Amino acid sequence: MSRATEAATEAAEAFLGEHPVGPTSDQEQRGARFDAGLAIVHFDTGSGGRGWDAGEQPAVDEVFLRAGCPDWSARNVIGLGMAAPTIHAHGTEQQRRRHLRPLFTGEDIWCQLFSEPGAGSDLAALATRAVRVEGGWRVSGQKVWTTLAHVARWGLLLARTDPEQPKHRGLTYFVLDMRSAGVDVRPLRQLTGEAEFNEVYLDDVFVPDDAVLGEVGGGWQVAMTTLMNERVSLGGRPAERGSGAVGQLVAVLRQARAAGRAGDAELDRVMRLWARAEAARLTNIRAGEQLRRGTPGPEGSIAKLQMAESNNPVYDHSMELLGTQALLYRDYTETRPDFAAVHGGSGDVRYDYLRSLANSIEGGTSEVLRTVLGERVLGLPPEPRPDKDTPWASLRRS
Amino acid sequence: MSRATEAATEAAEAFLGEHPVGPTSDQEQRGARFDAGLAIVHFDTGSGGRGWDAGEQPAVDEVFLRAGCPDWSARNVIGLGMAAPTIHAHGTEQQRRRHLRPLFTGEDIWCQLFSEPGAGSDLAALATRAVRVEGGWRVSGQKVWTTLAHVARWGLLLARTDPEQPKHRGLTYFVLDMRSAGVDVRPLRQLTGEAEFNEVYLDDVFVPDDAVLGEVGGGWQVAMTTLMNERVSLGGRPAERGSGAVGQLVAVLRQARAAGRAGDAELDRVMRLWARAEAARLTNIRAGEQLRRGTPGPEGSIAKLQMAESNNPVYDHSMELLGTQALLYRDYTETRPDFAAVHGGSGDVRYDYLRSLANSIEGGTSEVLRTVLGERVLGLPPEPRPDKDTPWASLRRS
Amino acid sequence: MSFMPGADAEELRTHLRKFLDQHADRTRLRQQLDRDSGYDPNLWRRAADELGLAGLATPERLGGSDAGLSTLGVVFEELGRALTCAPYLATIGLATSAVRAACGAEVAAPMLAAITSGTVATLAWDGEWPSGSALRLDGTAITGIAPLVLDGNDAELLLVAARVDGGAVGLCRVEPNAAGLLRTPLVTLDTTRRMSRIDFDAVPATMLAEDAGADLDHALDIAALLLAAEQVGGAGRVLEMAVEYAQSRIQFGRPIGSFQAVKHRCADMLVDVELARSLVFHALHAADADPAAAALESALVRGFVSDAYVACAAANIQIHGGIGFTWEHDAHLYLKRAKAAQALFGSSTAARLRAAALLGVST
Amino acid sequence: MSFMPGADAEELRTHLRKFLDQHADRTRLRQQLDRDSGYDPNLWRRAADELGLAGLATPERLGGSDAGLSTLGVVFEELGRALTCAPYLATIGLATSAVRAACGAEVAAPMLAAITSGTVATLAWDGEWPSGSALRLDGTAITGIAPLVLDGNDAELLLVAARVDGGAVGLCRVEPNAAGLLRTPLVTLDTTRRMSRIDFDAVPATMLAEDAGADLDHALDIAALLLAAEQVGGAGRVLEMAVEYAQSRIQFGRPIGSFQAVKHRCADMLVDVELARSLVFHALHAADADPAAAALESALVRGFVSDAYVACAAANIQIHGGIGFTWEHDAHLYLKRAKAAQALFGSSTAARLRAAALLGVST
Repeated sequence: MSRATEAATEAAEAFLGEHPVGPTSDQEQRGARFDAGLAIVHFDTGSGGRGWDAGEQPAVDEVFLRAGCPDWSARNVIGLGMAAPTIHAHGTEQQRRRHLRPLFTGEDIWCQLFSEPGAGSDLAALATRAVRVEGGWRVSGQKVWTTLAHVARWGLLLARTDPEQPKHRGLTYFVLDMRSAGVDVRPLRQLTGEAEFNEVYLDDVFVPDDAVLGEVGGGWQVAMTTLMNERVSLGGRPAERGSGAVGQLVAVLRQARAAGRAGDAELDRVMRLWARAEAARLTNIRAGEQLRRGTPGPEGSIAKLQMAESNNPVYDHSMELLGTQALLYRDYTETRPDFAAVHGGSGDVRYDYLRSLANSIEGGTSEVLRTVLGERVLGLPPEPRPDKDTPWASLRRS
Repeated sequence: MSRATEAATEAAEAFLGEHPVGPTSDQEQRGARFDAGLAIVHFDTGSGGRGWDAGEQPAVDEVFLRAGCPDWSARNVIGLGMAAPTIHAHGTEQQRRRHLRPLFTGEDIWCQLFSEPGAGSDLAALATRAVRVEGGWRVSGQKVWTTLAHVARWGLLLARTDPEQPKHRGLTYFVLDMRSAGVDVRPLRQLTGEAEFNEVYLDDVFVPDDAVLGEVGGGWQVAMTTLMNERVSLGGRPAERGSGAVGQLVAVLRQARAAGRAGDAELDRVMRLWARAEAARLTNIRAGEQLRRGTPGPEGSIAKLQMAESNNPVYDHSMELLGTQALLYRDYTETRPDFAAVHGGSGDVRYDYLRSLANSIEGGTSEVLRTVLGERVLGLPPEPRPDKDTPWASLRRS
Repeated sequence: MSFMPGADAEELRTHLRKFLDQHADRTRLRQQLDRDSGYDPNLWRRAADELGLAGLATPERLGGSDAGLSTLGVVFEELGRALTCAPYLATIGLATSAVRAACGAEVAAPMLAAITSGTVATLAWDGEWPSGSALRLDGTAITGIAPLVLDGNDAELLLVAARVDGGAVGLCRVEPNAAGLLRTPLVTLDTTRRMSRIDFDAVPATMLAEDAGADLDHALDIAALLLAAEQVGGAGRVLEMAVEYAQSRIQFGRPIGSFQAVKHRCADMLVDVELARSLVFHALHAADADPAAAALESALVRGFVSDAYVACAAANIQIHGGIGFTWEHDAHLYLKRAKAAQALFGSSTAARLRAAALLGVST
Repeated sequence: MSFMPGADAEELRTHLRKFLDQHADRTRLRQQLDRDSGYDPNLWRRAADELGLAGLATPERLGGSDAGLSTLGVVFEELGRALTCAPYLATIGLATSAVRAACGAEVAAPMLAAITSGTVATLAWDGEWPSGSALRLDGTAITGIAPLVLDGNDAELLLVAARVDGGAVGLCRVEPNAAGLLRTPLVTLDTTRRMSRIDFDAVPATMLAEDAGADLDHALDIAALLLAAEQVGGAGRVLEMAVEYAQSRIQFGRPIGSFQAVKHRCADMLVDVELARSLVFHALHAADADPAAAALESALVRGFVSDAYVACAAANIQIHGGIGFTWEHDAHLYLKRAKAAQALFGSSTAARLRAAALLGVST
């Protein structure tokens, strides 16, 4: 353990000495932790951090988790994973002060209003319009795939402020109060039976000027910060060897072997999947180390693509090992979870299998990720892209 | 058996009654067969055929093969498979008379001068120039991947006669006398050790006007006839279930199992490959039936892609089953075969494995074949193709 | 000469597709999924009456058309394409095959006649193969549990494979409302195909055929071949869906189908669909010509076709992107049909290893 | 904390790459392939002298640097990248590991010192694992056939695993020019790595370590891990080759690397290469920390890395098209290295099943 990491651990332990778990509510304790600069340690002082290296975060989190503090990462996944870094990087002092603390305490849940029915892989083509009015903007359009919108207090909104500009240039980034008049959140049911996501309809919603994050017309640059953090967060945190989806796979394999339903053919296939998942796990660790050293490499994108691609085969094969149990399902009743679990782990392989079908779509399709690896990491030339420099209003769209 | 097929069989048997195998040379017998219109039966009378349905050819061939007549298809694969249909479809009466008979008898071996170092998948970009001179053309350029050029009497040559036209429009198709001054055939050694192919250098070669096949500037259309027949011929003829590459695979599997080196994991993988090969074989039969009915469907292209793709995995897995024998090789000495064997079957899995690496390249790369299936069969839209309407001389090329 | 379906079968295909387009469209499919019963009795009867669908595997003297497996394959392909919710696999694939394989003509006649006129039937057993059924017939009463019976709650004619007094497996019949019989509908992964658990507590049974294990296993092989045809139909449909979407969905200023990543994936789906179609219709043709070929052919076909359908249905979702992951869109119905069909009659791996044994490759 | 190579190892990588670029370039590689010997003795000696390459696995007191497996992994990665023809796997991977694992310090010392100063060494056995060697030591003479010995003709120090009087397997040494010893060079698929058959007809042998079976198996695991590093180096290089070609080769008016079919295939190669690199360096790190981990780690790594290298080398040929299929182009040298490396120490499937057993997954 490095000296910096030791210091981080000590600081967290010292804080817990003064603010033990129990006497206060979790929210109060998280508030105090924020005020002590132990929330997101590489953030500035006063913004929940101490200006430390981002690499010290895991050590600090570890101390709090071990002390029994709840893990909020799935409950406020957009807030902690995307809103916080975006607001910290691009927000005004006022915006940081307004949002970062309640975001960290869990008082404010956040959602992300980017994707639209006509703008998926091609996010920059989005059509939600923001028109300038007295003191702010009027926004209309439809967003989709909005995790946690039904419980969110705030939304990260990307909207088009200038349709005559090429698509990447006419966008502006807003912080949207989800309680505004004209915001209509409707559950979007998925093939699992759940409505994990939502559609959000915006009908002439007023957004004040001080809700613009970054520059007017500079929304794409701000969105990049958000999306880069999505890649990191969906890539997952280092897990133990053999845990997660492949852990379930091995458990199902053992049952199948005990029942005489699986021989060396199945075993060989399981070990192929196991080795690939282990390789992805290790690559994810490398990505984390690179980030910590301040020399981020391609490992993060590689691990993200691999996890998007390998989860479904793991659950697919688990289904084969289930035998006739794969014919049944737990329950298709529509429910609306208030947390996000992307990579399975529900304990029911059948649900996890169905859920895994989205892994190669959400957070960037595998096709888009391969293009990113090919062009940005390997330096391969782009395709002809006539859509890049054409005014958005003249573009062919779905 | 249909009545037409019965009649075809009877005609062939009657011919053999009059021209039994043995008394004359094979070449003389094939000449008589040509004159009797039993060479390529759907060709016109006088051109080696009887104007029958192409579907009767297999029955006729079968009679001759059973009678012990040698199979020339690998020795003159370009002549029989590509030159004959192209000359029949596009040649003048004089060209048909000059070429078809010696082609069929085996007196004239043919080769195909299409591909160039800079024009592979993008054949239409070829750079070999033909410049008009008194009484004909002067041709200069370099061709590559020329099977049998070292034994060929004639070549099917595609050359550029007008560089100011878009690439598909400035081409002319010639019949090249390989004994012409300025033709230099050099062996091109492959990774198998063999020089199965050649490079052909053309240095100011004179080609007379009567060697133009089709229209000047209409070479691309003529080449399409040649290439469509290449697809058919490389797709292979119907084989017996379990024969060919998968037959070798099963043989190697049996040895490995006898030696205790292969269990259910290997068996399962072999059966996967086996079923896919069987499916490709059956699809190839469907393609043949469709052709015979005069309603060619996508089955031919599908079978071609599948055979291009499945042969390598079959031999690759055969190599695994060989164990340490896969570490050795027969002989890398350069040899120059005078026949073409594309899909393995040498009896040595190690040679066949190496040879199979070209299957997904030769006769159209798998990438090009997928694009053809996607666009022509499924009707998916083409990519933006700015190269299609630009004068060839202004194109970016390798 | 060809192993592909002939002109008559293709004509039936045209009629059936029209019928299904008209009477079993997307809207009615969705309504059907919300009902307790797994099929629409009116539709089932009309298909029996107007198209003779229920009698395709019944001998002509009993009012059927005995159309042969290739023709049945076309019907299953179309039903799979339309994702029709109907007990066709249970009634025609399984029960009819069982009766024809195991029963003498006199015993079979009334049951086949009933099926031909629209009676829903199924076969219950407990285990991988009927010949290994763990249901017990003691004297004249059946006891045990059949954990997964196709259309078990809808079946009016309930056939049971049971071990007779600890000896060979026989084919019996029980009344669906008999005392001691408990039918429990299950939540199936594939909501378009219903299954039930059936508990037998000394249920009175009529013996139809003694020592019928091998015949019933043969019936299961036939059912598996017809299921394979259904799988091909579904795979073909998801390819169509993917292509239609790829032609119309615009991203980056052009249809996504113009991108090689999508185009080549569709091409791979096409290859899988057509290879599967070749395998299945060749297998049906071979089993028509020689019933003894059914065991090998079904084992050969099963792994490839099951895996191809799942791959195509998953690719269809991927090509659709987010919309393909919604409950609203039909893509998931095909995926679930594909995934459940893959698990229905034993795993793909088991089928491949069985094929190896039958081919003599594994020895 | 990281399992990836540290700064010292990366510095060695830089020096070594420069050395190989300068002294073992493409032209010299091609010349070397035409020679009878499998390596260039001058190059070998310079690498030993200037870079200390031959002593990296030798204890410091014997003149080596005892650099550890992670550092050796970097060296093997670079040798694999450059496709260097040198008996490094035999000498350092196999023979040095065998001596260190099996021999007492006194016995080991002169051999390790010799290796450190440039002696070529190898290990011969007959069978899958040295502990199962079918070579027989009767009294003081070895009899039998070692069918495939790495660099068997070039080795000056010839170690042999032989069963001692029908009991345990011991490690022996024989003189390469001893009477009764016949070394026959073989035509190898991978012409960059030589192998020989060695016939032993009562060849006088010196006993180095009795009951050494387990130690020699451990040495083979270490060699397999180092081979895996070499495979990663080769896979990384073919990816570079494919990308370079895809950037410069124009078809249809644009670089082929701008087409998704090629671009995405390169991306998949990149994923495979980096996943393989993660696995290998983690495994070397783990085996450095705990030699007992070598068995599991080598089994875990072997299948993935072997298959990934073959897949990348074949993809490189595909992306190059026809030119990649020529003798002239280097693409095939990598493909053959990859394919032979896959077969060298047991199949990928065998490795996966072994890993399952060691992980306790298969029970």
